Amino acid sequence: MTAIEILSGILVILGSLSIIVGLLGVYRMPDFFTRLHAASVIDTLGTILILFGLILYAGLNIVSIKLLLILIFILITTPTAAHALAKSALHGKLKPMTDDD
Amino acid sequence: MFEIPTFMILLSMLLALVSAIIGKTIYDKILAVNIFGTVTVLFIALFGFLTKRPEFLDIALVYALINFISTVAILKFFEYGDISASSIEKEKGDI
Amino acid sequence: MEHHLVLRVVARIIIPLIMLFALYVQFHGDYGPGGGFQAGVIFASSFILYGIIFGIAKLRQVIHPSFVRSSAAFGVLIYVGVGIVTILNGGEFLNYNVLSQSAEAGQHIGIMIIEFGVGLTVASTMIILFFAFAKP
Amino acid sequence: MSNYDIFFHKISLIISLALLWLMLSGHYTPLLLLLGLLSVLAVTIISSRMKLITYDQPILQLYFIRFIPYGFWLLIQVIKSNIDVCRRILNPKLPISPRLISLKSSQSSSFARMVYANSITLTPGTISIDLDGSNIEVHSLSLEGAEGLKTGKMDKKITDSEAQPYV
Amino acid sequence: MTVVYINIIILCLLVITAIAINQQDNLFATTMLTGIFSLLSASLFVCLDAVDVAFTEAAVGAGIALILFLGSLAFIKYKEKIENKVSVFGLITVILTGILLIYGIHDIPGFGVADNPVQTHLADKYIVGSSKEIGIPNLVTAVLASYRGYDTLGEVVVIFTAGIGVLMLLGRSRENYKGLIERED
Repeated sequence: MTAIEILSGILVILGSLSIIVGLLGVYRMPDFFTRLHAASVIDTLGTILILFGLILYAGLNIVSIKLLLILIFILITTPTAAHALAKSALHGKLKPMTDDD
Repeated sequence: MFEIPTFMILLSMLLALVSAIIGKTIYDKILAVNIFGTVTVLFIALFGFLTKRPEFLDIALVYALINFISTVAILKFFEYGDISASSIEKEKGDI
Repeated sequence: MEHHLVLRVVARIIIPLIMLFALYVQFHGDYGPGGGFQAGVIFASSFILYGIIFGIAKLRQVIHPSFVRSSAAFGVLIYVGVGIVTILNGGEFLNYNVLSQSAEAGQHIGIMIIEFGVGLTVASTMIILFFAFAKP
Repeated sequence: MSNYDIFFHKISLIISLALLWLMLSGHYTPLLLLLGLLSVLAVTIISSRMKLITYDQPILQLYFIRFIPYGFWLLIQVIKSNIDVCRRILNPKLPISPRLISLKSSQSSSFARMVYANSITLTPGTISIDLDGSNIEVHSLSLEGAEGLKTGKMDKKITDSEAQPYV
Repeated sequence: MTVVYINIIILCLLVITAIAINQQDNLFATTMLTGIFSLLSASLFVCLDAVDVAFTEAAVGAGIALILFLGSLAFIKYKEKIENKVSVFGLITVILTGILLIYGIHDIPGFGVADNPVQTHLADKYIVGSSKEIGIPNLVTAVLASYRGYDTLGEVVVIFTAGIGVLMLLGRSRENYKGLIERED
């Protein structure tokens, strides 16, 4: 095992940990809008870490380029979907919980 | 070396599935499906490396692109009660 | 969805990418996973995304339903046509060996053309289904 | 948008689609390259038929290049705020104070506005829930996230990237 | 070995999803869970090395099928009509079939064993012959498009027929259609 392989393994494990943390957040958060924040941890940190770890492991070839494309597509589409979801929840009479002090 | 993360991802699939089942509002369910899609993309990518055959990436790529379509369709359906309501041409300068 | 600015901008970026990806799947069925069926579905889903976001009326202006109907039939016709050409060239129905001088090249050509026919039919049928299910 | 601009955008769409094809393909035989060229042209024709190119703002796939330096800055912000949100989730007391704030976006093009809204969503802890004209409604998980956005640093960076000369 | 465990876990998740789908009475939630089911089955196909099938499932299940479900939901009500009647006859039939199926497992050859009937007749010929006779790397495409060209033609015709059937059921008549276009313009 070279240093790069170990590094990529660590990144992938951290990524999957962060996915579990995000899902834990989905369970713990009190209302829908706060759950969205927890879900965006999965979409960003989990995806970035895992795919970046795999890119490191694969080296520079067609596989890593495809992984990079997957990463870019996910980073474009998931925030859009989250935004649309939040917007339509807001219009669907779902009041966000706020505590303005 | 990719075994542990793969099993962790399977665990998170289970968690996402449970949250889709117990989700109170319909939006929670949509969110869970969305999460499930992302997790599946990651699972397929990881599995390719686990079995040393990273040629499944096209499937992950399809999911990354198509998940978006289904989410948008669900939301549109939810707002209009129909997937294809024609938009009235009131926005000329916008897009 | 006229008030969804973000959705529309992202759709404008992503629709060409989906279409190109579908064509990539179509033509690389010989080398990796994929082929006409999958490519047709992905290609149709880019049109469906357009229809969902910009409305069915605009989709109808881009691609007229009667055109889609004929192209669905045309795909089947391409497939059968290859079979008839092989008969005319002195082979059996759908025996691609006779399409070219060498058997292997003939197989290549035959598979590529029929995959195209499959893709055309599948994509058109999916768009037909979308048109049919969408309320005008 | 003048005819010249539309032509320019079509060329840029063709270039970026061709790059995408080369990245995806991995087989560089003459037949597949020819098919790739035909596919790129077909997609461009369909996109212009869909009027994806001809409205006021470009879809200009190469437009992304302007935002690359911003992307790296955003990546650091995303990781920072991720750590913050993870800490809040793992804290047994769950120290969150969700709130709604309203922001002004100073960008002029809808593409840059989309980038702004999506960047806000991409950083966990803040989600843009409505984009109406130049007003962005943001739901924030904590006071710090809201304060961070109100300084307008992200807004300014995007506006600067947008104002760069043509790529 | 790991792959076998992964298969088992995914199958368990599939069962959970199926039971959950059965329990829902809101059809919209059912549709959501169906999306999850399709994502899971694509993962399962990936694990079983059936890449092309997984690809099809990915393209059809996640995108089109969900949209068509939603499209048909627009025609009907969201809530399922619940009947509390338990049919004894049905229950007995299901249990008997289940017992028969479990009994039938004894006869099935082991999972992935080399001398299964499936792998001894035609598979050899395809695997050995396709590189010589057809010369393309993807065996599945070679089988589908060339060896089984008739089958694929049949499939395409089936899809085409399905499209025509939907058009006959839901498509509007031509006159109506023209009127619509004019109104929109």
